[in-house]
Amino acid sequence: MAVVFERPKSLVDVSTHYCPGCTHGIIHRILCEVIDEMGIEGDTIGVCPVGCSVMAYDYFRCDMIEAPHGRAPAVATGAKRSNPDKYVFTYQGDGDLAAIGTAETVHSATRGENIVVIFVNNTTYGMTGGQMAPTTLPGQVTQTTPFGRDTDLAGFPVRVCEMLSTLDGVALAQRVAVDSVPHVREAKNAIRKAFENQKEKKGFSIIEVLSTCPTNWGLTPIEALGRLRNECIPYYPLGVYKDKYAEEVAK
Amino acid sequence: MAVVFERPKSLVDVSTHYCPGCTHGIIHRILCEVIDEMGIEGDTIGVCPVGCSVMAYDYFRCDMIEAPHGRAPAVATGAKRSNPDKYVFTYQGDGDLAAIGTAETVHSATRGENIVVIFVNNTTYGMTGGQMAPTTLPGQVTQTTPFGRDTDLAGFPVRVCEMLSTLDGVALAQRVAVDSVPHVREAKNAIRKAFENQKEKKGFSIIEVLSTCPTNWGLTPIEALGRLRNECIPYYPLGVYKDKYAEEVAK
Amino acid sequence: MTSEIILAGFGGQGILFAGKVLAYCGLTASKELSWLPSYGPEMRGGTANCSVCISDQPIGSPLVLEPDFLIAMNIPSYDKFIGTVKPGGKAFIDSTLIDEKTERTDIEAFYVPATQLSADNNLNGMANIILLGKLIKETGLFDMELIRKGLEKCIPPKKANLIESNIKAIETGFNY
Amino acid sequence: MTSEIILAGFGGQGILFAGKVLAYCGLTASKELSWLPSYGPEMRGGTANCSVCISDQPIGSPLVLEPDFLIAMNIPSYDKFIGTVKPGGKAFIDSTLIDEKTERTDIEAFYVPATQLSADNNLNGMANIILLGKLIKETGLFDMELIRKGLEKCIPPKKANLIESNIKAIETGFNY
Amino acid sequence: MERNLMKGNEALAEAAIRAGCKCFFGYPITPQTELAAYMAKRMAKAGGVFLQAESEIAAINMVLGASSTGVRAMTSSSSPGVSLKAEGVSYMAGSDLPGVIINVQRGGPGLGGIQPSQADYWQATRAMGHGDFHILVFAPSSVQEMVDMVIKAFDLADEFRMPAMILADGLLGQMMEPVSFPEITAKTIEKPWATNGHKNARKHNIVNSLYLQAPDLQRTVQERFERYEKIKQTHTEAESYLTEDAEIIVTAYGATARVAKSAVNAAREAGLKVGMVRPKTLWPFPVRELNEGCKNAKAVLCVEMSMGQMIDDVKLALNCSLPVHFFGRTGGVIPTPNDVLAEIQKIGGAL
Amino acid sequence: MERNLMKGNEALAEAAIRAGCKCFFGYPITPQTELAAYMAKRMAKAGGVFLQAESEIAAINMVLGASSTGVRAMTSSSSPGVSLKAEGVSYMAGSDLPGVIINVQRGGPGLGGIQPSQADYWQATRAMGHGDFHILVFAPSSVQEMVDMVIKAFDLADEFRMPAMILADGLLGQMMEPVSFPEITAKTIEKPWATNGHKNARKHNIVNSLYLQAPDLQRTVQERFERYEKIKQTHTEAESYLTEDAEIIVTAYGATARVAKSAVNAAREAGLKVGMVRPKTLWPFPVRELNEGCKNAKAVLCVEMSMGQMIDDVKLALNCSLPVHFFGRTGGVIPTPNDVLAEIQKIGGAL
Amino acid sequence: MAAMTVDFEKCKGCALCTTACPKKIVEIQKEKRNKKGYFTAQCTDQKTCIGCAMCAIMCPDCAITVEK
Amino acid sequence: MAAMTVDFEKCKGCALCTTACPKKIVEIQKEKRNKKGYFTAQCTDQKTCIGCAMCAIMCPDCAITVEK
Ligand SMILES: Cc1ncc(C[n+]2csc(CCOP(=O)(O)OP(=O)(O)O)c2C)c(N)n1
Ligand SMILES: Cc1ncc(C[n+]2csc(CCOP(=O)(O)OP(=O)(O)O)c2C)c(N)n1
Ligand code: SF4
Ligand code: SF4
Ligand code: SF4
Ligand code: SF4
Ligand code: SF4
Ligand code: SF4
Ligand SMILES: [Mg+2]
Ligand SMILES: [Mg+2]
Repeated sequence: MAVVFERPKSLVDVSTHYCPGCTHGIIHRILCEVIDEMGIEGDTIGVCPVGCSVMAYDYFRCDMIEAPHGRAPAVATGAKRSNPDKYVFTYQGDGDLAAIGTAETVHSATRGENIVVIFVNNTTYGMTGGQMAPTTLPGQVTQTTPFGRDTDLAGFPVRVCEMLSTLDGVALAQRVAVDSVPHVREAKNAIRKAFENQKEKKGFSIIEVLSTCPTNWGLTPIEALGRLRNECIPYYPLGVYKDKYAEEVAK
Repeated sequence: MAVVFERPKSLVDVSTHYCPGCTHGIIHRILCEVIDEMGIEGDTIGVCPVGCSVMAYDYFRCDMIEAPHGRAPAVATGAKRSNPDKYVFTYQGDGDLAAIGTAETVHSATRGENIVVIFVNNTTYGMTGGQMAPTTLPGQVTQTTPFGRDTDLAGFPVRVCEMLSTLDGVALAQRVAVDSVPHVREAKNAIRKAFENQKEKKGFSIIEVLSTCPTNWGLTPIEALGRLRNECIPYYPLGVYKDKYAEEVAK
Repeated sequence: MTSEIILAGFGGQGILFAGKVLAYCGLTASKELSWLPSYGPEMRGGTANCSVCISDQPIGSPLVLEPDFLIAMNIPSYDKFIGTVKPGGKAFIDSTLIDEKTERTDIEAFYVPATQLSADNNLNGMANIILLGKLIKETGLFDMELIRKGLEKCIPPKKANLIESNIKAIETGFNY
Repeated sequence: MTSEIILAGFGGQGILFAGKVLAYCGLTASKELSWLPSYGPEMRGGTANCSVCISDQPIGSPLVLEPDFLIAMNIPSYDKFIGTVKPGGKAFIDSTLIDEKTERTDIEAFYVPATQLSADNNLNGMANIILLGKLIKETGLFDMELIRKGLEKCIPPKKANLIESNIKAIETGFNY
Repeated sequence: MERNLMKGNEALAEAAIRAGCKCFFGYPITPQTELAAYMAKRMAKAGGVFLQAESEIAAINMVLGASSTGVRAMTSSSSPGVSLKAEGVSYMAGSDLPGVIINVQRGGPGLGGIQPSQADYWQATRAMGHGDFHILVFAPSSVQEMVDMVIKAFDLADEFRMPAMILADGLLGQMMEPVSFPEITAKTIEKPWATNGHKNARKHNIVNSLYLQAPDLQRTVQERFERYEKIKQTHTEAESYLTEDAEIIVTAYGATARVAKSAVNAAREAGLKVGMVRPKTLWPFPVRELNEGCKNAKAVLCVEMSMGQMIDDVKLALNCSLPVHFFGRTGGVIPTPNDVLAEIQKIGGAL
Repeated sequence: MERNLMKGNEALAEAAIRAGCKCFFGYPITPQTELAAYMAKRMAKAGGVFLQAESEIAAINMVLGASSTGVRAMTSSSSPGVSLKAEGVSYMAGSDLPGVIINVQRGGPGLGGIQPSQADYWQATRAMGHGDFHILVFAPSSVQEMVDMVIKAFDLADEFRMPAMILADGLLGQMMEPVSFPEITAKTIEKPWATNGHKNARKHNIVNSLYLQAPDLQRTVQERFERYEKIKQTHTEAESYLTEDAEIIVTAYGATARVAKSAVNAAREAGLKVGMVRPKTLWPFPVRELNEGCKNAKAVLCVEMSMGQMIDDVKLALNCSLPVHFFGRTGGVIPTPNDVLAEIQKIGGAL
Repeated sequence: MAAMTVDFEKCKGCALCTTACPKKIVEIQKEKRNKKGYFTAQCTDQKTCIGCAMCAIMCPDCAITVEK
Repeated sequence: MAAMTVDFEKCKGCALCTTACPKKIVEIQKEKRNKKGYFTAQCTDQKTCIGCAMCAIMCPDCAITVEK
């Protein structure tokens, strides 16, 4: 018998601090699978956010930098500009990327920084105990929207891929989810494509991954996948929002 | 003979510090004309940016707040939330609104803050002596792009109206210019509409006004209008990018 | 007299709530008191503990380092805190989840199969309160009437139905 | 000996450049020197001035408050600075643009219609340098050879063709 | 008065609402998230505004905007988030705006940790942003004081037109204690400067910190410092504990003072003449109170959850007339009464 | 060596490039715009990176990212922009990252003005962000020193793995003076900690400031402070001028020291025994040098373009053993030699 | 009958009005500088003015008043 | 022939694997908690396993190894 599935090499062999059933773990794994498959662990610099994945530096075996909350794209810019031959990626939550880090996100995108951004959208601030995130769905109950997000008061969610697609520096903007095996595979392919883009110096690639937060959603992990499927995906449709290269080829 | 054109009442009767031919002055005037026509000077709170228009608090006769660089939408949010019956507007340059203030811009927009944002896009940082702005055109020579903006290094301009149009909180996003009499009239109508939106509690309205900076463009005021017409407008097409209310009516 | 108490276990076992019940009892009894949770970044699955002080004097540091009384609900907590109990102190240990026994002879240890008892008595998830019942019995901190009043303050009116089951859990521990 | 100089006028009149020419002459002459512009937020149309110090000693504060020599190229500057000139000092005034005359008798004032001269001599926009020429003549700060060398350092090679016209402007002022 | 059991963070929120705070703008950060959560639940009912901002920077600038219009406004954060407010607080100070900022300190620098700390003392008392200015800084050491000081902070901020900070820490924010809410007789302070629409009834108001002419700016700053001087004379506060005959004075503030007090008690039991001076206002620093408390002292021990920050103010207040020893813990480590007692004994032995 | 005529801002840029700075990230602000403009022209030719960031916050974090990979990186701003870097600098300190930050100070608080100031002294020396940490602070007082100190700042930042700041002001940034560039013998400092791709040849490196266990964080901070202690012993710098017989010592740094020196000269001419001690490093503060300079002094006059900030360090350094007078200008007003002379004479009269 | 007048001290001589006038009757005079140092705009032919205010609409400094 | 094995200490008992298995042969056992206190997943019927690794793909904790 041969091993057909095991832990990717670039995923450090330790238990994570994530809650049971938190899909951060799946996203970590597929990212590492891509790194392994491309054989780039030694040439990769990852940037952690502040959020539940803040300690991902202990999980990814490549070199890692821990950035201030929201600033991972700026940190990645510094790392990439001084190391154009290395692969640089950020791994960020929705609070990190789409709230406090909005300016860094938009500007690294419009600059076409040749980096990969893995954007984990779980519609809440997981780490701090489940407050409203920019991506929190209308009506969603969180610690700071105890009566459900009222768009009259708390505004509307930001759809990051849609927004960034308007920027010329973006090579790839794609939204995927990890609620099912086929979607996980699709997510991995998207991440692979983002890294290939970086290899080919095509510019900024963002993969938005719809993810769960069973703890703060107050659901079991299985229920959380259900919510992801039935509530999040409809509001945040999956798909390729921008693929500059494809367009160019098509032209 | 009757006076058919004179200084609007809400525009304080002093000389501005703006350079000769700088179209900030035109934009000030049409904004004040709208305030006068709507009779709302006593109920209006304006927020100045940091930029050439930083001292606009001396020019607008309504109550004025001077905000930190880029934070005018946050300041306006604070003022409006505590004074929902007042008219609140910001007046911001492209560096202020689209660089350092990106997060505040995007989030006040997606929250649908019931304010008016007058966004003066002159494709440069006027106040500080003509550095690259987020809106600087590819190839444009500035103090920090002495060899012309190279999109490979300095990235691509941000098209603000296009980007904000993807956000559900935006009631109106319209781009106008002040290069000619018809365009100035159109610009004024757009500003009027933005204020009417606020009156009707429709949410966030942004009017992007393409403007000149003869000083830092190194052109005479007349030449600068020419550049505005021949280079800026083609890159930043005029028009209504989003009109939530119109869409609703249309439906 | 000051009683310093540590309650410790997994997140989700109701450790902080059990501490709050004690605190509210102290409040009802017009005592000086403090309640301090450990707080960590792990939302679930990590260990949780809290310090409770109840006294007739103003409370100095609310952080308990050497408790008079310990409630331990998992092995890591037991390992971490059993050695810190003051000589002469008392430890209350959920023996369903912790099958070790302390070698300390200068403290009194009570092994209560609280998780098992909760399952057996249709008190799911109330092992924490069962242990509290035992603690109250062995320490005499509060009487039953006061505990009922404390629970009434502690549990929001909307969930008033939970008061009875909590009382039942207290009694289960008390009578074990 | 330290010479402290203020040059002042409208933005766009080449005030800062004239100051730089002086500074480069000082550099060429192996003097200690400093050049300090006023800087304001108005990009154009406001007043501009700069302080230049040239000395055999290290320069203390580069900000000149009481100049030995003043070049004034508009009325606001004239009004602002004429009173600050040290007794015994010298003022060089563009009389095309400033039709006032100082009442001070403790300083020497030179009224040079520099703007007019620049127009007349096909030296448009070089009124600043014409006034500099007069200053150099009346103060003896530098000789002509040094000024040529200073100009060569001051003007980037790409614009070398401007050196001759600058020399001509200096001479125009020198000989006025 | 009814005794309630509340977390420090919640008590801060409730007290602010009772003090007439009409706007709260915040951004989540441990260990003060309960404050915003409480506001989210209660503010609307109290007729006020709760808004989660997109960042700490946006939050402080929303406070700036609301405060400009004359309403009481507050924001809250913890160390890294407070650093981000530096520019905004400087603008508020430069615009003579009131407003309350809560810092529930945690271990630093950088992301640091989330355990209690007092390492932002210098930032709070000296450099909460660029430029010459101060803010009022209150250091509660119990949940009850958090309540009392928030109310006072709002009042004094309005009275002196300057930002005020509650410099707390994770221990105080997270702990529950009995607390009572005083009857508020809300001071009504006129704000003729507020930019809330002139209604054609007055000249337009301008809230601004820009003065392009240096002498104008200097005049403004100097006038502000005259106000500061007045506050220094009248608004310092400290608790003196067993100082009368004390040969050793322990100084400590906030949560650390609780630990220190236990140590002082233990030292007294051991027969040592030890007392404590606990600054309740950190800016202005209680210079007079400290000197008074030290009148019989031969040495001072400064205890902080930092590498030594308040110690500067202690030395300066005493004009370096006494030896000032230091005992500090950092990074979120809370000193124990025994630690402090040992230091006291060391000093006592050497006297 | 060739004498060039350069603005302070440009000299800073040129010196950084010569010191091996490979990345410059900045955001425009008066009065330091020439620095970025210079970099924009020259950096690419020098094989480095110039990038205008979207904000000061992005800029400092780009520096953090570049520095993490082991390259020399710098950012530059002025007061309000420096406030925005507070969080980032704290992270760099907490991650033990080198990097150079320029602050060409202007009048504050808030938007303030754009004229020269020294009101960010406390921020630079004590609280350039939250938490327990320090950065190296150099105070040039001539364009030549700007060059020399930038080079030193890069070297020491690398050696001690900590951020370094050049605390200049608008006067120094804007003025031109003759300046020479020393031959650089670039120190090559190994950076085995750099996150520049492990090439499967070593364990992965992590640049991080998070330590969730308080004792771990405490240990890290304490180790850092041991390094600070070493720097305090070995890397203070000050200029002493006519101190030998001086009865009055003037202390001043940066541009103010130029004014003060003129005043000292004038005072000497007037027969007063006056000298000057000019701190060249503000952190660490030249305690030894100041005491040495004050050995015959009866009084000290501290002159600053602020309401009085360095004066704390002067008093603490002298252990309050001498009366320390203060003369300050703020908001962008530059003191004049006559102003300072008058103060000296006042003090001299009272001696 | 119409009249266009320029506020001599407010005008900055930018000349935007000159290109806006359909009648081409606005010009920058080269005789007298105002206090700020600018040569200002003026109407060269008041009779021809139709009071359309195009000049004023393009004036950044509100220096123009038009009557009709 | 295939085999799915769960790392007892890594498993957090989230049960995502149980729903992913097309053969419905993965279950959370209720007998033994691991050190972290979780009841863990296990394959109830190794013979039926087809080695498709669907369970492993959905496992957030990389606790599953699949052989074939
Ligand atoms: C400047 C700053 N502000 C706030 C925080 C507190 N904080 C830590 S994580 C976090 C939110 C994380 O949410 P998200 O980015 O969605 O990640 P998730 O935890 O959901 O994966 C916040 C606000 C901080 N550490 N620093
Ligand atoms: C925090 C901060 N950063 C930078 C500056 C300097 N600054 C003043 S104005 C300005 C740019 C203004 O450009 P823009 O917003 O386009 O307005 P314009 O002057 O072109 O009208 C900058 C960067 C500042 N005052 N504060
Ligand atoms: S809090 Fe939510 S996002 Fe964070 S680890 Fe737990 S489940 Fe995952
Ligand atoms: S610098 Fe440019 S934008 Fe600013 S006033 Fe002058 S012309 Fe207008
Ligand atoms: S009003 Fe019309 S016609 Fe008259 S001067 Fe102005 S633009 Fe020309
Ligand atoms: S447009 Fe206005 S400012 Fe410009 S020249 Fe005409 S009148 Fe003068
Ligand atoms: S490998 Fe496939 S069949 Fe086997 S247990 Fe896993 S999901 Fe089920
Ligand atoms: S998915 Fe993984 S962690 Fe979850 S129960 Fe299955 S094996 Fe355990
Ligand atoms: Mg999230
Ligand atoms: Mg602009």
